[in-house]
Amino acid sequence: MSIAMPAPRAELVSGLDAPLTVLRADGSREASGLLDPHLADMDETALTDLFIDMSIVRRVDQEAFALTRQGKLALWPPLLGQEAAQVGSARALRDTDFVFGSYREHALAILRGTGFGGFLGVWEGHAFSGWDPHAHHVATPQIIIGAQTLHATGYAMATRMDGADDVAVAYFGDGATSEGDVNEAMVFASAFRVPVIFFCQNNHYAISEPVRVQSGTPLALRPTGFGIPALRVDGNDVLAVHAATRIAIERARSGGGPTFIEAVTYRMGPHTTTDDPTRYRRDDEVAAWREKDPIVRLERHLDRIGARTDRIREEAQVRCDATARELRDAVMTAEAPDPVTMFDHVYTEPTARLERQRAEHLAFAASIEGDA
Amino acid sequence: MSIAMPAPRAELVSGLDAPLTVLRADGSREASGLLDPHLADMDETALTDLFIDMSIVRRVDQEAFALTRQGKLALWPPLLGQEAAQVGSARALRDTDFVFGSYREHALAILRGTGFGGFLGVWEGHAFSGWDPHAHHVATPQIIIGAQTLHATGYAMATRMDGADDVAVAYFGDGATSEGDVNEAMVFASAFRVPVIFFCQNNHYAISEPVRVQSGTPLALRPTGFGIPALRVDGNDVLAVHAATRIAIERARSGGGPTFIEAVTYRMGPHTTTDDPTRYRRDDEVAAWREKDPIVRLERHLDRIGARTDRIREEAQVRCDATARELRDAVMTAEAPDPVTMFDHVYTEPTARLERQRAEHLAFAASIEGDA
Amino acid sequence: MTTSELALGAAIGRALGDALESDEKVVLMGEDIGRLGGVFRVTDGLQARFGKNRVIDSPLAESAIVGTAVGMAYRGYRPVVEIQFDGFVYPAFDQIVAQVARLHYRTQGRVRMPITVRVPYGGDIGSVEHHSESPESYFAHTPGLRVVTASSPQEAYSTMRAAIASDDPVMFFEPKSRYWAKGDVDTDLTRDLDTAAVLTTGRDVTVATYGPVVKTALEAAIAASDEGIELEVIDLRAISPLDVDTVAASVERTGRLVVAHEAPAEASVASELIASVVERSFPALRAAPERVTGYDTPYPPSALEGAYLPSLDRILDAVDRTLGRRSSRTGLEYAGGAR
Amino acid sequence: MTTSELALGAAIGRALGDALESDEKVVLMGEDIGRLGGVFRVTDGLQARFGKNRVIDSPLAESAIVGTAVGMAYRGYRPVVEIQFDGFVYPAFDQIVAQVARLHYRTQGRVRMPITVRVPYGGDIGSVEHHSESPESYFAHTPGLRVVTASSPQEAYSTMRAAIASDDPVMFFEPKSRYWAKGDVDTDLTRDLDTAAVLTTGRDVTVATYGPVVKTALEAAIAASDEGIELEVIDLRAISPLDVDTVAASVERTGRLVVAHEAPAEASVASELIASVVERSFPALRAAPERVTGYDTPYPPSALEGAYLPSLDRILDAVDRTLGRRSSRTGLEYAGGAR
Ligand SMILES: Cc1ncc(C[n+]2csc(CCOP(=O)(O)OP(=O)(O)O)c2C)c(N)n1
Ligand SMILES: Cc1ncc(C[n+]2csc(CCOP(=O)(O)OP(=O)(O)O)c2C)c(N)n1
Ligand SMILES: [Mg+2]
Ligand SMILES: [Mg+2]
Repeated sequence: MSIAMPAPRAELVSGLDAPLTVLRADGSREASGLLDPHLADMDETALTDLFIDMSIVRRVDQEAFALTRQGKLALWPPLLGQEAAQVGSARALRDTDFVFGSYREHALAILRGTGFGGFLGVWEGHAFSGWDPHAHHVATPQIIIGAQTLHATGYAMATRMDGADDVAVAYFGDGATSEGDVNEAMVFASAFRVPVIFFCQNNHYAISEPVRVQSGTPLALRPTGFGIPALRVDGNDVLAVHAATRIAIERARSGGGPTFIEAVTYRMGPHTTTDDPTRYRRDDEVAAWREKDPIVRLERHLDRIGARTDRIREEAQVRCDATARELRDAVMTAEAPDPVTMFDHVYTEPTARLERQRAEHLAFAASIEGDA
Repeated sequence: MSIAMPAPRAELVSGLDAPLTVLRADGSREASGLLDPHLADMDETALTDLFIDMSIVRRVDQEAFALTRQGKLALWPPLLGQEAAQVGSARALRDTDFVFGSYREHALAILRGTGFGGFLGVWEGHAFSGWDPHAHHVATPQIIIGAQTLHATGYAMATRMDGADDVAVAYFGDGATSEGDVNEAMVFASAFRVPVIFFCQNNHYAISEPVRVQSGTPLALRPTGFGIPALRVDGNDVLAVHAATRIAIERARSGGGPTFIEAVTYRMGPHTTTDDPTRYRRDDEVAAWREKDPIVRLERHLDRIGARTDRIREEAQVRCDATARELRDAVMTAEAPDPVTMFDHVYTEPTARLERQRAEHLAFAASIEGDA
Repeated sequence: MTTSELALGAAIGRALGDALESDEKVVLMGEDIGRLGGVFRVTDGLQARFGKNRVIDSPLAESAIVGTAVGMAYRGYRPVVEIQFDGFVYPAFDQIVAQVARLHYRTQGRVRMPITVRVPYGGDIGSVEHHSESPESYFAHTPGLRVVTASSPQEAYSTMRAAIASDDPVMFFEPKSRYWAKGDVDTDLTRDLDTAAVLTTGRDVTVATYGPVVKTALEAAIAASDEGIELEVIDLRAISPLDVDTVAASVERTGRLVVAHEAPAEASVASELIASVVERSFPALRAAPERVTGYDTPYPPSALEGAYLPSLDRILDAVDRTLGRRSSRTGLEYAGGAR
Repeated sequence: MTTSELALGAAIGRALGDALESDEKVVLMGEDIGRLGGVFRVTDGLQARFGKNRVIDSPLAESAIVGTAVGMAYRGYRPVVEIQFDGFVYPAFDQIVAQVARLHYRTQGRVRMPITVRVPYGGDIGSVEHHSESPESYFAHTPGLRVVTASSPQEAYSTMRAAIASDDPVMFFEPKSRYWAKGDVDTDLTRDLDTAAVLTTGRDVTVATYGPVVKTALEAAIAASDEGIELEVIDLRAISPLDVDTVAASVERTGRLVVAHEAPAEASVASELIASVVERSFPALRAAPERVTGYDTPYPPSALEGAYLPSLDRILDAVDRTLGRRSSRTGLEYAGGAR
């Protein structure tokens, strides 16, 4: 045929041929003309912080996973393997940048200090939301795939109306890119040139579906069709992610409009604790990605630059253990809410209809208790 | 900022800098390495046919417009100015290729001989659908913007299941490109590599909104983000449209997958007969586009190649007049359906509930008549 | 004095303008609402007055219109978004029922969604498919939304102001066939989003309706009075939650109820009102409550809409049934009717 | 002999497999239905058996799943599409209510939409938000759709075969809390999509319900019989159009009606059934019909779902009310109840 299929173009998107990387799997540094300038201040202390952050995030994930197996949590969607993507991006934001995640971005809640009580309540079935979004600038978890990308875009429209330079960040997965909402979000973001970052964690699976079911071309190509530039980065390289997010943040803050980041990573665990990934993927694929572990990689790098990794590991361990204790305390002391609270907050003021239903419920509950 | 905005790339999409053209406004031919090979058989007879087709389509449009003003039709969305886009593409298809239009693609119905009775019944308020889609391989008109792009994509998936080489064509407007459905259609078309053509008539307006409200970049860039190649053509150049559609058809039929065509044209009339375009666009803009009239352009070209344009015009006139008579007859003899038909076809078999409502309606109607 | 004569559509425009004027967090967004002033000219002149940042022509995508409004509400705005016609609200359904309606609940009251979704609705305007629908029952079935409409310019003005001022999300269904109906509007009059209004008192039959059908019901009341029958016409105003108290109180007096709306009958607002009144006031009922609604078909082509819509005669026919008088159904095998 | 013991989910899988086997125009599409066999394993093994062209793992986009099914139906296919969970049906709402439901009507019967939309629905599985909803009332309000569910493996098998064979579009709500309930399935037994089934006959109170609540209602019948009260339990099976005849005939005998479902009450299937029965059988009613439904709140967090869902005790409580016996509401200011 006389017209060519789209060819990846460096002008449209960076990292299409190979995801942008600065840390190799062995911990050595790779030069990147694009990313390096944004990493100049990343000294040993900064790297140590990222290492500890990732370690804590992983530990929380492991603890929650274990609590699910023990029946303390009803469900858990693990982030194992995605620590660099989440921590690297989250740490490039300032506190007043508002993040809109899905259900797997636990790192956002952890790093922004939302506390475990509420945060884990969602997975205990006690609540739908774990924290005050306004207090932490983190939206409540979103389960409807892609819906939050529109919220982030609208939020970013609003920051512009305010004349503020806050940025909104939408986190979503590879599967989400197929939803109409995500594409409409790019239409609006591009049309209004709003300060939003579309942060796609391509962890290679939407439940059982490999990313090729969603797209035959790299996901980072998608936004270019909307006039939105994209950065495709090694999602297991915390520095690459960090630098890419800084670039996008700078663009957004200075009126440059939206940026799309595809962080190429891998979901090491099951989709959730009820999933059985052996039904749809091979062990050797998982093993290959284990080699690319984001935390090990940064640790090797710290080693290479002569940092005292034994001490850093030790400190991380202490912090992780403390966090784990805090987490388990929160879960162990959590109590299921009184059923009558199900009538709260449907509206900002009680309505006659719900007051009646609440009264019915209470009378019924009392009558049952009376019988017993 | 350190990453560039997407730059139009010839490899991704043809015609981005300037829409592909083969007929200049003055009727002279422009060479096109891409399109010319697909026009080799377009001799004087073929060109004459296109001229007559476009003339008839325009005449039908004018007649319907006039009938609306006379109160015979309730509404009419005129296609004036878009004759080349519609005729040029429709004439590149074979009869068994299935077309899914919106509400403005009257040419599809006219050229496929659906007849005026039913076709105009939609605009008289007598029916929602004017013909048997299966008989003509033309879907019923679609008012929900963009919905039909998914239907075309699904139809094309089905032709592949059949092992057939029929192609589905989705027609839609510039405004439609913002809808989630249109983008999801591209996701599916690309993922399953189906024989569908996305034919976008960019007539520069979605009611009052100029196309820049939808997109800051050319619409033909959009599909490239989905891995779908695009052709951007001068939509007022019937030959360019024809050739582009032939290219897309060949790709589709031979298993090459979807193609997106942006036909850059202009809606010369109001959005519908109830619209007042003077509220949102300037006369000089309209005047400039009048210079690019698709029918005049082909006529000039026929002149240039030494065709007997006086005779052609004459023949066109005769055909147009006959068509106009047929059309007016159809409208004048049309009768509003009996209200009781509103209960028909809700389901393929009558249901008890609707039988009861039908009986109620009839009893009520009879009682009213009894009173009167 | 703040009273002037306005058409219902213009009264809504006035309410929008006054809201934009009095609260800088109010923004309008929708298709064609800016330069064009909306396909019904309801927002005419507002973009010129308040600028493109507060009266926003959006791309053609309903889910995004509502979804970005959610984001704006997250940042303290009070977006008023327009869905151009009733039939185009469905692409936004997910954002409305799963996001707008639930974020306050989901966040235990921490995030408010003071969003108003304007939906011109209803038939009788001779239009094409998808332009004459009454989808309000879908939203009435959705916890977390307030669903309201208006039957006069005054109601439209005051209810729109209340909707925009509400911290709850409000679906505002604008009766488009009544856009051109004129009436006095006092911009100082306030309204709540909870209560129905008894428009005519009458001892025989309660007729509860809303939006465009209120006018028909009032005409029916006049026609009925010629035969010595008194109708108590109630303008529900709030479609959800319904003001069942007011209707039940009326039925306690009349013992008879007719509910009318343009939407189809099945699992509708009329079904709900009847079920609620039966629950509340069963002993008072002297006849089976009656529904006068659109039939359970898609809204038909406009040439047929006259027969589809609740008409004065259909309402009177239902009134007759509740009174055990001869009606069109006499002879049909119905077991209902008066006892 | 074609009878075997199957769980309800497996019975649906068997129906899908048998339909794929017997009609080459049947295709399945949805998220994760292929290699994984669906998140509930309902389609387990079908892709291996029928290939990737007939059991299609689709991209993650519900509107496209339904919208492309429309295109396939245009070309003579009978697509069976899966929406992974109840709460994810809303992005497909426009394609379902404005396309699937209407194309037959729109084209005056020329284009058929023999599409089955499978929706695992309902609560009581301890899951997270959006995974426990009962959105069937939205579709019951939509003319042109058939809405069905099933309460046992046999019903599930036979109704699914009927749904796929129907030339009308069918929303098939699969009671996911019952997926693991076992029962005998005779693959030769056929079912229609129109009729309710009387499961227990009883003279005192008619209890009409469907899907997951049928089991609870049957348990209530047993509990009631201990107190000498006879319940006539009706499995509605068809949610829309409802088989009002069967329910009304029962109410003509019992004079009392309780309607139960998990969905919220307002403008729901329960509202509809009560309004319809009141219209049909008002003189026979000896007490106000009662609803036992989800409350008019979003489906709550799972720790609270026990109190939200219609339970055996809530059904018995409603039965008591219709009988004028002491109930939890005795003392509350309700005017309903027996007369
Ligand atoms: C609208 C919608 N459809 C379907 C689902 C069910 N579902 C939950 S997660 C998921 C896969 C999401 O994949 P991806 O976007 O890649 O995110 P990941 O889980 O890999 O982080 C699906 C299909 C949902 N939550 N929402
Ligand atoms: C889902 C939906 N939203 C809104 C509308 C109202 N509407 C009808 S035509 C139109 C503009 C369409 O513009 P475009 O896609 O460019 O097609 P054109 O009319 O120019 O042919 C709009 C907004 C609609 N029909 N459907
Ligand atoms: Mg993923
Ligand atoms: Mg246009």
